[in-house]
Amino acid sequence: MKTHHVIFIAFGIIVIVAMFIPSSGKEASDKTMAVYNAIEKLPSGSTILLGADFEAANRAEMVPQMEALVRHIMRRHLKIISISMWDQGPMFAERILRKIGDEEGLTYGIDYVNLGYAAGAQSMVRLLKDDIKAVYKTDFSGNKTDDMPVLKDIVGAGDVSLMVDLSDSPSGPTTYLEQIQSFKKDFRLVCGLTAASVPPIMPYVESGQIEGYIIGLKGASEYEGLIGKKGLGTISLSAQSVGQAMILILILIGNLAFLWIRKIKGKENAELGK
Amino acid sequence: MENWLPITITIIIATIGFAGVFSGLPPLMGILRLGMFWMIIIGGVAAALGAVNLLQIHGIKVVRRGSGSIYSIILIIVMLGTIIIGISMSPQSLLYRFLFEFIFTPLSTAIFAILSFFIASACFRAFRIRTAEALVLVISATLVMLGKSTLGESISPYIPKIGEWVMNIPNSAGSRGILLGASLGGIAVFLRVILGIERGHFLG
Amino acid sequence: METLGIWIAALLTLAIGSLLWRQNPFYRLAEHILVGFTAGHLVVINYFNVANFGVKPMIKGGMWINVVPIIIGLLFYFRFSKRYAWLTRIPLAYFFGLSGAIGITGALDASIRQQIIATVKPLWSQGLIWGFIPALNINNIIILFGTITTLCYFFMTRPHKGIIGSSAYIGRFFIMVTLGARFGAVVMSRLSLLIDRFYFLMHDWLKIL
Amino acid sequence: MEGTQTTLPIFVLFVIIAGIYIYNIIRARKGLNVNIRPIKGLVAIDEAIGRAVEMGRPIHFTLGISRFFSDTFAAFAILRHLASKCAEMGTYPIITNSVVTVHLATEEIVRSAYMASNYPDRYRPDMVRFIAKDPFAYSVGALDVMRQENVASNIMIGTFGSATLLMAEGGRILNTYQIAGTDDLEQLPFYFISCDYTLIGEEIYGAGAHLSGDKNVLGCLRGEDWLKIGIIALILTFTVLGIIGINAPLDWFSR
Repeated sequence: MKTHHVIFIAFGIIVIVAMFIPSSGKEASDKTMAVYNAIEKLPSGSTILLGADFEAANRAEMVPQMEALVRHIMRRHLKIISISMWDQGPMFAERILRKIGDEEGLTYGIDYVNLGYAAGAQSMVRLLKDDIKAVYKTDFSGNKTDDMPVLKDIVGAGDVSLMVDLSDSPSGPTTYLEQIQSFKKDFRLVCGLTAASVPPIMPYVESGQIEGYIIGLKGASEYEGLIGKKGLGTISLSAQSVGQAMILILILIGNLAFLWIRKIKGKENAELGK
Repeated sequence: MENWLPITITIIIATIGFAGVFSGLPPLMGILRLGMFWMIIIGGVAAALGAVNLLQIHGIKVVRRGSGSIYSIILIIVMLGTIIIGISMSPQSLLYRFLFEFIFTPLSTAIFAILSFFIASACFRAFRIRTAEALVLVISATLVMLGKSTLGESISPYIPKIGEWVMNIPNSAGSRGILLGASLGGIAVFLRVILGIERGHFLG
Repeated sequence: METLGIWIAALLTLAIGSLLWRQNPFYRLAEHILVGFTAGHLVVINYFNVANFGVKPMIKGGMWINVVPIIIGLLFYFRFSKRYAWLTRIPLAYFFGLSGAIGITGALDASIRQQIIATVKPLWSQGLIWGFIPALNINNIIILFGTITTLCYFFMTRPHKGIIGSSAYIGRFFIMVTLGARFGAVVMSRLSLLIDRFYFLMHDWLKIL
Repeated sequence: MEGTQTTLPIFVLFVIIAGIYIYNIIRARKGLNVNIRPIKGLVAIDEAIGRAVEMGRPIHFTLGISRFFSDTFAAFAILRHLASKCAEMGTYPIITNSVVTVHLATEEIVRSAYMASNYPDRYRPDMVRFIAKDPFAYSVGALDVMRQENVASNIMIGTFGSATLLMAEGGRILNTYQIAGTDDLEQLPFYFISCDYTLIGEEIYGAGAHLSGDKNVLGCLRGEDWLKIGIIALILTFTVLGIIGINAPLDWFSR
């Protein structure tokens, strides 16, 4: 048993215990409200492009966000076209869209569609901008897209009223901005992002290219509060807080211990971490 | 042939691409759109490269019967099993969804989840605030974390606002500098490729 | 079925978690399953793309031109041959040429021009303090100042002396704020995954939460 | 096709950027001397070798999961420098790899560095080892090697993707003197908190080009500096013009 094992065990136990502390959502931040309002204010009958650009590894943050967003969009009876730049996202999109679509009484192919994944990243999105059917000959389940009612009014991805991109890396929103918004200035984008990918995309938010974002589980909990449906986002809040506090305390203790050791053992040994 | 052909192809395609985008001439755009569609097919066909590569590496391990060849056998079985089930029954089938949901997803989430333990350990053992820069890093990280947790809200209602501000203003400024630098660097790499002077991008 | 799945998922989660103690056979088993499935899944999803987007229109709709990208893509597989390995350069050349042109023309606007425009903002707010001092817009000034000094830090061929030196020094602090924000954000992300796994183990599996 | 083509300012921007790069590459190839500013991380690499020599223990070097690209070539230049120093000073470098093609290239680099030194007999084939392809498997395997060989210093040029922290923290637990560098800014904070020295972003290109003297990269770095100055000048000009109330140039640029 070494020092790091002690830290691992202590950290694990504290986070587990913290999960039993009941938590409730607080008011939503400006950026979350921006996402909510963007969807809320769309005229009925509008179509939303939903990007499922995440991998299974990040399902913890992305799935609660996706569930909350899709529920909000479907309650408003807006149409959804779901696409994905990576291969694992459509599996989640398929499950969540079908589940919430059934609950809200919507029909696949008329109110929403999951087009799935296509390779090519940047070039795929650029082609998608002008012509969705040029990329997706079929949807994720293999149905032909030619006569799908949901795609009737929309020719290119640039024509949708709003894009909601759920991405676990900055490259998701960046690609849509570079490949669609660069050529169509009225293309509106809001995002649901893992916490880790928020800082790198902030320049685009500050410049107004991205209207709003939902950050990680915290953002999911805020959104769950807005639409009144509790999920993992809200449940996790206290454990999240305690875990973060624990990290900060560890930095503090580590540094105090370092100073203390340096004081009694002299500088050389402390530098080597002994 | 080995050297001039790839470079020529790159130059021709890049020229069509730039000319099409900058001029917007319909015939060029038509070619470009076909080219972009081909990328989807090429990417799709190339997707099995990783699998073939794994098959090669682990196949050799199995043949040599070195230590750990049992894991290689398992890897190959899982990989081929996934491919056979997925292609014969489709990814929407119950069995495939079961594998995806109860084997693949927990594994890939778990492997990232244990990183939090390593972060905790690194913070304790390695994160020495020796310089003013490290102090700035810690303060910024603290504010961002507290700003996005209920803990920060309960300490003071101003903490979420300060956290938001750090994220929105100084972080945006620094990130924008980095972004501009990186975009320029990316263009430089590409220019070296089409000028035929970037070594090695054809070797990977 | 659901119960079986939860048990399998829980045991696999614990197998990965055992790395925290040390490298062990359970961890290696779980890891190899993960690597195998990831590669397999990519093949499965792309198989249907190639079949539905490329092959079916070719056979049923007579789009025989789709044969070209399929052949170009297949050239990649010559990397496993010593003699014809150079043929992989053809699809790579195609890839670099097209994604370069597409990527750069997109990035020029969203990641360069728009960023320059967004940095140029009024440095004064509307109105005056006490009627005569112009109110500075601190946020816009920080954005302007931070972007410029960060760019200065990345000067490679100019020594950090004089005005570039002081700018670069300040720029390094902006980079540190950025790195701090990224560090904090990654901690949040990883913690979320950990909480998700704990929640799964305690709620779905052990049913104690 | 409406909305497909770009506007004139974008085209002008492209021509200027490409022109400056090409001009500087040509100048550098024609023998213009491009000086890279001093980079502290390079000095630290020499310190790391010194530390390994003093302690009589090996030194570990890795390129992460990077495939052949710009950062890989910068890392190669640093590796060549490291291998020849190790050959001269009689310490034992261990290089672990996760990409087969990179593995073959590093083997060649280390071998040729030893052959070119005064002590070609010090070269041993097991200095360069292939571990695994997957980043997590690679990191765990490389840490095992580092533990068994009891390395004194650990130099990581390149990214490990999400496994970066696993690797960097693992090295820390083994009490190695760590230097890292990457242009993957997502992973940089982890290097920063767990390593003694960190090369930030483009510094690795600078360091690599400085050591290898690659004219093309040097020319590009010079061009990049010009462009950065240009961007700064553009921002300042627009700001000043905005203050005195002239908005026409910015309006044209935003078209």
